[in-house]
Amino acid sequence: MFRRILIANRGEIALRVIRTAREMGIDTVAVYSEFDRKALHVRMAHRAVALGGNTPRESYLDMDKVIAAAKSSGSEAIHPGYGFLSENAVFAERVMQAGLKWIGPPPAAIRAMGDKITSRRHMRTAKVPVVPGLVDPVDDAKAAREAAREIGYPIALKAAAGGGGKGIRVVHAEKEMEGAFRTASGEALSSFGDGRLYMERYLDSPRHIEIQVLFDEHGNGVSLGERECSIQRRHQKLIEECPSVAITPQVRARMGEIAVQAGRAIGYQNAGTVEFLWSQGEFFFLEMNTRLQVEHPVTEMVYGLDLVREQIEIAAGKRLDAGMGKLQPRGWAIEVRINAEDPFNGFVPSTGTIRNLRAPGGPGVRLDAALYRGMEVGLNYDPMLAKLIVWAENRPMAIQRMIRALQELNVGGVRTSAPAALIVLEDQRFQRGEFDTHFLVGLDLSQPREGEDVIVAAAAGLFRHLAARRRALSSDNLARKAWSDRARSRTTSYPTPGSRGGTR
Amino acid sequence: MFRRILIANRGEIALRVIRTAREMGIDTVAVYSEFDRKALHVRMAHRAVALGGNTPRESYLDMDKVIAAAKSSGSEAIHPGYGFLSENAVFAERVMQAGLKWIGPPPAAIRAMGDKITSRRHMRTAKVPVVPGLVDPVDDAKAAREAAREIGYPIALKAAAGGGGKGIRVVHAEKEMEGAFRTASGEALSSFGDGRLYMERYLDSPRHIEIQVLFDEHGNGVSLGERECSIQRRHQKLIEECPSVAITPQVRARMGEIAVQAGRAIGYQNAGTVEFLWSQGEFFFLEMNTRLQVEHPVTEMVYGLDLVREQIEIAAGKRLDAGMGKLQPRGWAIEVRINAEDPFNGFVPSTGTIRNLRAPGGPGVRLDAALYRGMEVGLNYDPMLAKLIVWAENRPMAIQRMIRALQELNVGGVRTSAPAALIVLEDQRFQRGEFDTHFLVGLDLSQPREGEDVIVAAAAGLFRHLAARRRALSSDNLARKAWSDRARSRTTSYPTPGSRGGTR
Amino acid sequence: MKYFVTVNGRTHEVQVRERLGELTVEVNGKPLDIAYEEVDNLGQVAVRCEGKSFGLSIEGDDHRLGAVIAGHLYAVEIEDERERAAHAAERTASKGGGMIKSIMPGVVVKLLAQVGQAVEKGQPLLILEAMKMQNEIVAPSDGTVQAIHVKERDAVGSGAKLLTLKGN
Amino acid sequence: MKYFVTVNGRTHEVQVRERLGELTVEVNGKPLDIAYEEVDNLGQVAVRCEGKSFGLSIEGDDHRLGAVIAGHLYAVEIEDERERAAHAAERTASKGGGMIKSIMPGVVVKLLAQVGQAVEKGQPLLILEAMKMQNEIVAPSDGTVQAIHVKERDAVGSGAKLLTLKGN
Repeated sequence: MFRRILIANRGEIALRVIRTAREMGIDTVAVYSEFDRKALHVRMAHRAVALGGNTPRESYLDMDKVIAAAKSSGSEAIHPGYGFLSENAVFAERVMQAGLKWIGPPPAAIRAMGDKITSRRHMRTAKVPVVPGLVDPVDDAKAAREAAREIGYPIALKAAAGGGGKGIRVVHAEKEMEGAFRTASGEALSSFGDGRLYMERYLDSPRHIEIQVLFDEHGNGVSLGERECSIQRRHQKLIEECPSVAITPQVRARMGEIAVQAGRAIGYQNAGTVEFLWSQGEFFFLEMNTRLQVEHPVTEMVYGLDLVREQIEIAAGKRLDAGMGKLQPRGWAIEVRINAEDPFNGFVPSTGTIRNLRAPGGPGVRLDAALYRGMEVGLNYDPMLAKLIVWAENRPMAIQRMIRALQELNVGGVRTSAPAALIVLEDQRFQRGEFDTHFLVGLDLSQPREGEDVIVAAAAGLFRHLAARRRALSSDNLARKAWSDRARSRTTSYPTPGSRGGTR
Repeated sequence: MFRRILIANRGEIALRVIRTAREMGIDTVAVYSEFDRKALHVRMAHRAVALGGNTPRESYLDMDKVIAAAKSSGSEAIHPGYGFLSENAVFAERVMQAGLKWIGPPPAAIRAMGDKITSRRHMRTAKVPVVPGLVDPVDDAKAAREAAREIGYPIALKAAAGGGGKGIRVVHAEKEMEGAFRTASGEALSSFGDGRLYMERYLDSPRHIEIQVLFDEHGNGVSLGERECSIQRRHQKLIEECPSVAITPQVRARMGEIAVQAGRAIGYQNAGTVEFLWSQGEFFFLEMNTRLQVEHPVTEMVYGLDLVREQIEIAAGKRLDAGMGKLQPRGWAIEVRINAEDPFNGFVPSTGTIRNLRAPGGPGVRLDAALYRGMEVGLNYDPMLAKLIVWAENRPMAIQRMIRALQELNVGGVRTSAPAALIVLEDQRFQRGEFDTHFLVGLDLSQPREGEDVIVAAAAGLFRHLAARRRALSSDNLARKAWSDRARSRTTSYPTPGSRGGTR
Repeated sequence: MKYFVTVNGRTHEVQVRERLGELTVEVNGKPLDIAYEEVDNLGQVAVRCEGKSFGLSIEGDDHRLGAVIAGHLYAVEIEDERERAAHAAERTASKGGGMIKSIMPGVVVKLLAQVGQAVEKGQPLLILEAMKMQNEIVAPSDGTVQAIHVKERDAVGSGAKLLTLKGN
Repeated sequence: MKYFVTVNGRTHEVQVRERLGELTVEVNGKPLDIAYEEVDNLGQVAVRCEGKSFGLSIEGDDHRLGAVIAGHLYAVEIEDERERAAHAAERTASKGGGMIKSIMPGVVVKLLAQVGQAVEKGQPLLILEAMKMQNEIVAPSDGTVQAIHVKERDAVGSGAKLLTLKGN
């Protein structure tokens, strides 16, 4: 087993990997941008190497810096988390060339699945069902309009090199194509340096169902059930479940087989996720995420394993445990993503400083976060602050438990997606399992919460009144100044000059 | 099902019950002493009724006040938690006489097990093995000395009416009997109003193993595996596990049968715990706790159920689910109690205000606590602040996970038992499963932690230096005064006069 | 002191009186039996009212705040009597005209209109990128672009002025 | 400024120098390359030193504090040069005599000795009840009870004076 690994990521996923590595007795090395120098993933790692800079490009996306950090810290392997360099085949190759183990799939497998057009070709060859659409990407709106006439509306436009919902637009009619193509292509160009889009049929009442797979280096592969990820907006998931109400044991077995078949076709190793669109009993290959998935915890809770541990052990050459393929699901797990955004204002990003934190607890509640009081939430990084996950004996109990946990949670200082998740979970249609990928977009979030308006009004009045009263107590300017100076100085950092040259 | 229940308790167990009740759609009513008026169990309940007073006797132990609160709030049942009135048969009777449901066993069953001497008589009749010792309590040290000659040293002195480790002393030789009897009897008198003690043989290398049982009102009873609670000090448990390394499937089945037999013999209903002393393959009935046990979460995590939900459903007349007796254990769970005490100073109580809180998170970690920033930890109540529980696939992984979780935890403002638990978990003997109930007492906690002394020294110097620097910034007395006034006023409460008459 | 507190679009008159160090509260003219206790200096408040208990998390400033009860957010605006009068006057004065502000922090990726250009309701005026998502900012009504307050590549904060539109 | 910092019974000399707003640290005469950054005003500190990273939780006052690293508590005492000199003088002066202080807050349940009484090492002097547990406070050495500073039913804080014992 590795003695030391570097985690080439930040936020909750960096901490997630650090946690498992600590439990395995592996020394952990964090990397960090200037912005993240007090971050929890840095404090919880055994070692930390500064990458400098504040943007992703200056830090977590800089391959040279990350590999140099791994070498200088004596790391033996790199875990990329998700996002950033996790699905970058060039990076994976460079890691290996540097004599380090890559805790992820082979570069060829990343490439085979990295480009959506290539991946669809691979899947067609491997007899994996794919969604009707064009195999080749289109370059401009005019070509898109022509192709759309053959495939038929509604059409999904997707970045050829994309992922994570960026550069995706659904076009319902020809007149929308021009504008949709422009923004989608622009996003794709800005995010991936490739403005080409590919097109496919947009399925009716589709569910997003994905299968977790694991492959070792010795030819063994298993599937670990499905995740239901249909509660999403602009292809950004908000709520995920394991298992799915839509999937029978027979369909689960069939999807699992096909997912393993898909992985085998491209020589997959390590953990991966095969995403399907499920529509009226049929399912179609969508894409494969060649990395750990954000929503992996729901699988962990239902199947009773630690996927990050499996990843590390596979990378270290271990065979998959013989019992792995026989693991039985128990109960139901749900995850809610806590994003820094304002769901009542079109989910626009929310920024600020985390003033207060109250973590939910009690039975069946797991919180994966790297939050801390005093943390600044800016625009440089992904808006996901935390993942709240619950497990219970069955779906109705899991829903009620998640509602209870969300009621306990408090993230002060920014607006979050939590109230929107609460509204979904309380919705009767969601509770009955009647939803598809359009559910969240169709939800009316403008309906004001009723009931406690008078209490809130009175409390707000008292809050302001008492705040004013306290200000009156600091009777003159001098006192006020001393107060604010002091408050400011209380969290100032005093780096010593020597440290500049070192690991900062 | 009940529409509204009152929870006659405080702290983490009140919150524990509130959590499950909320998930069941039941309205929750908290009660609180003056000291607890801002407590988390009050804020998380739907309703709250003031009991007044600050000591347990003035509040949570006052039967009249608690029953009046239940009636005035329209509650249909009372959950007593553990401690306080939970094992008080008179209270259970009075609850029922008031037309309320008692979420606990019948008063007769509480009585049968409440007095240890009576309970041993019952168990002998029911053919449940008991520890060698006297059946009748002794009144003074002289009688104790005489009886001890027959039973043989070492001897355990226990309060006839006791529980929770109060009024218990182990006497190794005759000369210690006088002093031990005095303090044990004094504690028993002060805690339970009954200074009588009973005596039994103190077993060699004993393990404390207990069996969780559930009985419904319809004659069905099941056992849900064992808990290992040998890591204790003065009969106060520090670390608990489910299952136990000492127990084979055969012994588990046999202990489960005997525990159910013990419950049946006294007409038990609801959740209960039968405690055994296990010594060299033999096991003896110790006592039955006729309530929810502090360490119930480890059973919940391994067997995948919610014991508080079962309690409420049983009280509402529901039959035990047919699958309940067939639940299979999965993996391993460990609980650590986070007490406000200083383990490096003889575990003396520690008091203060909770200044900072960092809850551990990630896979397999559960925190049951009612902690909040600003909470005062005094001497009026139990020193247990929180319970940290982990689950993992097997015991070595669970131990490593608990170590990791304890490393993440921070409870600022008081000293806690957490570092002692960490030392136990890191101990090779504990990891090999070689321990008994004397393990913790025999542990040398004086050994200083090595390794990071220089870092700590430097950080402490910088901490003081920067604090002094900040003080210098508030340049004169006036400014200092305004600061402290303001800091003080920021958390002052402003009750409105009308509220005095109401629920406060 | 009287406050006008708007919760979910409805304005409540909250009268707070202080006498001998104790506070009484009236909402919309009716006395409210409320216990309000701040737990810490981070907005955690224990509130009890008519037998019910609430753990509120309040944050914001004198004029706008958010109160969270059991996970649900109530957005609140507060004015005192003086502010209410001033705001009313302001609203009367600024009738017509249209300032388009950014509803999120982001970067202006592309301007799609010029000063003097006539635009239709719904027409894209500029593209704002935030969190790597590109968002079209569209004209809220027909009109003419009177001024553009940003240029391409500008980073703008939430509430920043983007364009001024002159209604037809 | 020089501090004498005692960690686990060993005293380290920590020299903190401030120059142009930056701090340098020497421990026992050797420069230490340490980055020390306070995360919040509640004692959370990010420390990096020689490639290693630490999340410290520090709390206490100028003279005694606790630092927690990865769950393990380091108890620390700090003196500056002036305090160190003063304390050294004090220690020399107070040789002999024995003040027995309470090591925990609690209630005096019973006094088991009287002023003037000769007691043996290990003999119970009083019973202190804390958290409902009764604890015997015993004589640390043979001697005579010179003074009793509490009476039965007194609530005492941690560090409160209980009895003065005069050594033989």
